[in-house]
Amino acid sequence: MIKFASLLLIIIGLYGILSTRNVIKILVGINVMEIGINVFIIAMGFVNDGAAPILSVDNPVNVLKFVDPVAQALVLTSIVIGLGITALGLVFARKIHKKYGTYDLSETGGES
Amino acid sequence: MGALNFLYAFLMLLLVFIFQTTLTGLNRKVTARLQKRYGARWYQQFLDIFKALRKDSTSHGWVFDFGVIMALGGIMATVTFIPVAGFRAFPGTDNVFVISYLLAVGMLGMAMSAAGSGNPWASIGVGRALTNMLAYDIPLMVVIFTMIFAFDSASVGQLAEMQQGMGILGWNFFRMPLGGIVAVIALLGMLGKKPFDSFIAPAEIASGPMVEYGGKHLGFMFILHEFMTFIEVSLIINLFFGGGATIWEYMLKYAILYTFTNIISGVMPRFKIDQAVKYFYRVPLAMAIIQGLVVIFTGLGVTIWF
Amino acid sequence: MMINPVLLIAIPLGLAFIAVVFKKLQGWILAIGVAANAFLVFFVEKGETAIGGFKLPFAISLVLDDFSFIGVILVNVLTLAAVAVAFRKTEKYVPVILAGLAGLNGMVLTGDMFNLFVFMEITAISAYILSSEGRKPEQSFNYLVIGSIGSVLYLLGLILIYGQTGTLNMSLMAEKSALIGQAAMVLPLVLIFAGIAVEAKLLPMSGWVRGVLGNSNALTGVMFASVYSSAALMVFGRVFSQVLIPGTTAGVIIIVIALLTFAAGQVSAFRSKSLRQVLLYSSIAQSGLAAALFATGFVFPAVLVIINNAAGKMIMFSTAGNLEEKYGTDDYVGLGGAFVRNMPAGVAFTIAALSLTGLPLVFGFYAKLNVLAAYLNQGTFFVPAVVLAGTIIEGAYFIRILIKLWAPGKEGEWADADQSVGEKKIFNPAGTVVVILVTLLIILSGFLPDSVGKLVAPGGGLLGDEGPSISLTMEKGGDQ
Amino acid sequence: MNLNLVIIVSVAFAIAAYLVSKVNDKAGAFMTVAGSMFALVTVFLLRNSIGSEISFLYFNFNLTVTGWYFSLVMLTAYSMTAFFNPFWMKKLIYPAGYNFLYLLSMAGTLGVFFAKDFITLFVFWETVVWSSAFIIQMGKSRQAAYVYYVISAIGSMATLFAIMFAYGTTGTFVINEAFKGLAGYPGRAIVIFITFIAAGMAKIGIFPFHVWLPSAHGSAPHTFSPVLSGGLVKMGAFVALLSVTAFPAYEIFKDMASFRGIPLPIYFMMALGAISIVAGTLMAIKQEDAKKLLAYSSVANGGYILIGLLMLDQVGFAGGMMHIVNHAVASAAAFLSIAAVAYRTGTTKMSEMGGMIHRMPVTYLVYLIAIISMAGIPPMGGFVSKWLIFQGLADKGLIFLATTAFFGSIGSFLYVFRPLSAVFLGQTFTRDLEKKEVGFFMMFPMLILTLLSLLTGVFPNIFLRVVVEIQSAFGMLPVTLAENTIVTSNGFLDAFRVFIVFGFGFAIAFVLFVIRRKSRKVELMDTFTSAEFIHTRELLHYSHSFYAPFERLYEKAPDTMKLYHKAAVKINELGNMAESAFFGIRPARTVLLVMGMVLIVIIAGGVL
Repeated sequence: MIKFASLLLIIIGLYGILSTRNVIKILVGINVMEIGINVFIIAMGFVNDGAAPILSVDNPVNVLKFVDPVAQALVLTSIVIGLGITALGLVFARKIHKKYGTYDLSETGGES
Repeated sequence: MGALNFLYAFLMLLLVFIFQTTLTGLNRKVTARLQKRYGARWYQQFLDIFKALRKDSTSHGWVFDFGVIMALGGIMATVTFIPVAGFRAFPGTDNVFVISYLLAVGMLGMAMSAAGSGNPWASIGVGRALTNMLAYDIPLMVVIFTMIFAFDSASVGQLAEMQQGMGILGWNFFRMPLGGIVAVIALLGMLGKKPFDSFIAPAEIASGPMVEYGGKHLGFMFILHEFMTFIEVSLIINLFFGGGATIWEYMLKYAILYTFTNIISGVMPRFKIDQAVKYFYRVPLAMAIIQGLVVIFTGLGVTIWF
Repeated sequence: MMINPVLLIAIPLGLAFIAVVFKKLQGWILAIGVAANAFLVFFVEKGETAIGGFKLPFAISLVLDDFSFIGVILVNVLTLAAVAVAFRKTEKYVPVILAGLAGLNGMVLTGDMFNLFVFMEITAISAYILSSEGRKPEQSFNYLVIGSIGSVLYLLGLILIYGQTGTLNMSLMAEKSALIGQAAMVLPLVLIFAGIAVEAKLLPMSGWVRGVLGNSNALTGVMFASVYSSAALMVFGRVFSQVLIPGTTAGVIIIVIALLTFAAGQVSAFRSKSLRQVLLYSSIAQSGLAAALFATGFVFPAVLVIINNAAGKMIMFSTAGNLEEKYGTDDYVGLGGAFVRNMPAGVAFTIAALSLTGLPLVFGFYAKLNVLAAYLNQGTFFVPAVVLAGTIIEGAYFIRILIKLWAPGKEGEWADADQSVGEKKIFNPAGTVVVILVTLLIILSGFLPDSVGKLVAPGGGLLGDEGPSISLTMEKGGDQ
Repeated sequence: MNLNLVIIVSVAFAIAAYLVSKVNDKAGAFMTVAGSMFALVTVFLLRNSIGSEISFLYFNFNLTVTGWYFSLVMLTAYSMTAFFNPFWMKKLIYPAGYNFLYLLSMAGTLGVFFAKDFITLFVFWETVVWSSAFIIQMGKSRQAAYVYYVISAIGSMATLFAIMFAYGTTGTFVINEAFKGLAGYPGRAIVIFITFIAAGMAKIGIFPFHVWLPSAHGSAPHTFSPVLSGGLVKMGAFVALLSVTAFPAYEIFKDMASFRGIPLPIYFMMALGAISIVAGTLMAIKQEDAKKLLAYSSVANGGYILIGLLMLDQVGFAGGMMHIVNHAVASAAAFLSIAAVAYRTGTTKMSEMGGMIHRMPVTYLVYLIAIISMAGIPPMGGFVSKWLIFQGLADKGLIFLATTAFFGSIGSFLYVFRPLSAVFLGQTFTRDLEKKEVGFFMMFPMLILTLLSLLTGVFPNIFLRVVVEIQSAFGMLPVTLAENTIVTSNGFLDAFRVFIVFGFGFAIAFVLFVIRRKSRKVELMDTFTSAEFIHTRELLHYSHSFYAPFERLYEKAPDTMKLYHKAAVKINELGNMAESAFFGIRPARTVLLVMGMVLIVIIAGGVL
């Protein structure tokens, strides 16, 4: 279920990018999309009633019940990268605003 | 190729000149009668030529002279290649392509000389003459091509001999009737007879290639014209009318054909030069190609077929 | 002495941080870093190196085989060349270039699919920043958006495959994915394709190229067109010819898209009037060709195409960038006779154009020959026909530029040096030397193509098995 | 001296010429004379080592008599034209580059003719193409070099396709083996034949590739046009030759439908040759620029060569081979004489000159002999080759080809006469009254070429003996030669005798002329003008649209160049479309494209 919800998020994000020409809103769209994909990754690694993938006294042998740790590691990295991208995007947004005085790409006159 | 050949050639030139010039004179009379005139005497043409040769002349630079010499030289060389009733001054040189292209040397010389005169009218005439040539030569060449294919020979003499001994129906004119008609039409073009005489413009001296000629140059041109007529008519006689078994037969056929062209010419109006091209490429060329296809694909015409 | 491949990533990354701190020494740091990398790359140990303390295949690994070896050589040497040609323009971007170099090396070397994603993102971020040199923030922003979409798609596709194979290690994934049904692989493959396509400039994701490369200078143009795109194409090759070999459906889709990229690039270049635009479209076309080759499994010719493109575009983009800077335009109609007083630059540009078109006596011919041979030996003649038609168009637009730049003069009059646009030198001395060196390499390898071939595919290594390659000298005397 | 060395030394000469030209361009130009003469002599001496094989780098050479024959023709054009180079250095934008490329392209042609495998052939071929394209751009038109290159590229890429396709089929590049195995693949064989011959067609200038000739020959530097027309065009003939010999077209297509014994694919090519004859002739007739006119005449003559070679029989083939020499010599001489005139007058437009005969008589004679040969009039070489081709056509009954051949032949009288009358005859323009004949250094090559024209016409057997060798090498029945006579099944030709008789006629006429009273020299302006007084020489010169009535008949004929323009426009439109569809700068569009792609994948995945 969560998988589909996350896919929905991705699609919402894409729609956001598609439907607006506002720089900030596009960035928000990207972020929504990234959250979607992150959730999707987590969902892929999710195991019902799973335990943390640590060999412990509580769970010494049942490897099948472990939640996939790789997925979580991936998401961590992905979030960091997403952060970097968003930051950079905001810088560009600022530059656009500085140069054209607007955040709306349809008002910049379409440089080439 | 000994000295004797050259002697023969020289004699041939002489005889051809006398024969053709006489014929031209006679034909002047024929034309005159057609036009209800009395006409000049039969030897008037000789008088004209010799008078011209005797007169003073002017020259427009060396190419003007050189062209005349080259023209007459080339044409005379061509004459000696023409087989007449089995006689050849230089055996083995009567290839039809050699003849028709050597003829071009003479024409080139003439054109060069005329253009070298510096008179634009002459250049215009040359331009017309060459255009006219482009018109009549293609159909004729296609017919000749067909004939070479059919008889496996490009020798004018051999082609003539192959038609002999089978009566009148052995003539290529009857074996390949379409081609024969094309050839006669082309002959009119070659000779510059009406309706294809716009390049010589005999009626308007001032606008033809001859405009600057006088004196011996003009005389040369007259001689040249007689020789050229001989080559052209002979070609058709040899190729389409069986040449001649004897010299007399040859001369008779020749005289008839030549007179025939003059009679046609006497009653025809004139084509403009572009009309001539259009005409030749429409009717005779189509006829020639049809004739060629018939011969090549059916063999009809290689043997006597009617 | 062989060194650990990690150094190729660690050195530039470390220097990048140092450069942030020591602003005054940036120039030196950059020079040292780039030069060191270009030098060390020849001494890197081959094989698979695990990093992070885990065992293979669980650890993140770096793989230096024949394939990635070519990749790192291209990346490091060309970066050095790019920096050398346009050293003065690197000022503000020293950390970025170094970090980007680290990312590029990582991309090419990594043996882990997720690690690849990380390196790709590092590279991409440095690319976004470099692109802002063009002073067109909107273009940079577009680039960023497309890149982000691509990375999300890549991640999505990767996770789908991960879900089926349970591994991220490339060689393991290659084994396991071969067992999965083709139908299940189509969607993830296409998603991954879309992700890599951004940097590789392949079709649906190439919207950014015009805005970014069209406004590039001698530095960024070379970086984008030869360095980044070579690395991206090598990655493309790694993924699609060695890890996730596409089945029929996915293969056809990818090849069609790649060829469409090729064709679209060529015709767009034909219509372009601006020098850089022509070049960027030509780059797109070459990428399409290389991608099509990779997707068909013809690794060797594809690598030749990449090398050819990288070397040629290095020269051409640096020339174009400098021309734009010197004359304020890169519309080639307005640059008539720019080569008249710039012999070395002109000759280099000409040779590069000949090589890109695939004309003989230069390296490109060998590449083109191998491309054609690969397909025609297989019995496909549709693709070679497309390639050759593209070559005609390519030749047409290059010769048009060359003629314009070499021979100024009005139509109907003799070419006249006085009609040329100016006498400004295109390259500084260092740039001239670098460009001439690259040109000489192109010419030399054109005369000794088989040596290059052996270098690219030494001893029947990874590349030797993949796809047929034709040797020119082997034909000697017809002893077959 | 072996072939490797010849090529290497030629390239060395090229580099030396470049370096020397940097110091003194005239000296560099003399290097081109030295280099090309060197190559000519050494290749001539290679006669004895025919049959040997040499390799160099990845190039493999094979000395065949065919290659020897072709390369001599080519080197004649190169070396003779080289004599003009020193006088044109000032006009060139890159004298050094010109000299370098001149010799480089020459070395390239050698490689083409002696290539043993297709890679070698193609490498040298393309080298020639691009090096000559860079020379052409130095001339009067940039567009010309562009068109030249693109048309050549279309041809050579097609050929490359054929080569690689054959390689994929038979697994070898060796010229004599690569195509042999194609008999089992008739479908492929047709594709390969047509694509292979394309480069040759493009180079000869066969319709529809002929568009590059007028612009390139017409606008190239005057010193390169003779090479282009006399030499490089013959490279195309070489490929056409390969397409019927190395590619045993007659064997491979022998079961196909045929017309008069010519398999249809070959007949189709010959028909293109015929179209070129007609198109070239018609276009040549209406040109106003002497060089363009000669260029179109090259198109027409290329048609003859192609038809002759493709007949691959005893007579017609010999005619084609012979015509290669004749046209090379004649057209080089004609272009050189026009170049000589342009050297003095600075123009090649026919309406801007006149009466140059009085200023440059030797040049005039050179041009005269050249056009006599070109028009195929005895006693020059062109006649012999055209005669052989006509015989071949008549033998086979190829009536349509013959019709066009006749048209081209007679039509050539029309067009070759135009420069003769417009440039050399008629009134001398006031501007040109003080012009002088060119110096001996420029006259020398023209005279050599003139003598060659005469030699081929009077003693054609010298050349035909080599052709016999070539024919035997290809396993054909060679043309029959007696001492001075060429014998065919339709009759024979004794060129020497024709020459002698012509001399006889000329002598009689000359004597007649001399014995008559000497004529009075008058000024050129002293002509009959219907009592008008005209004092402007330029007005009394008839040269513009000389055949106006005839030209009017086909003034609406379609222009092939328009086809190419249209193609270019179409590609441009496609480019615009691709750019706006795929490379738009709005990311939203990219997203849409991706989504479309994914959708297609899902659907395709479902279907497949």
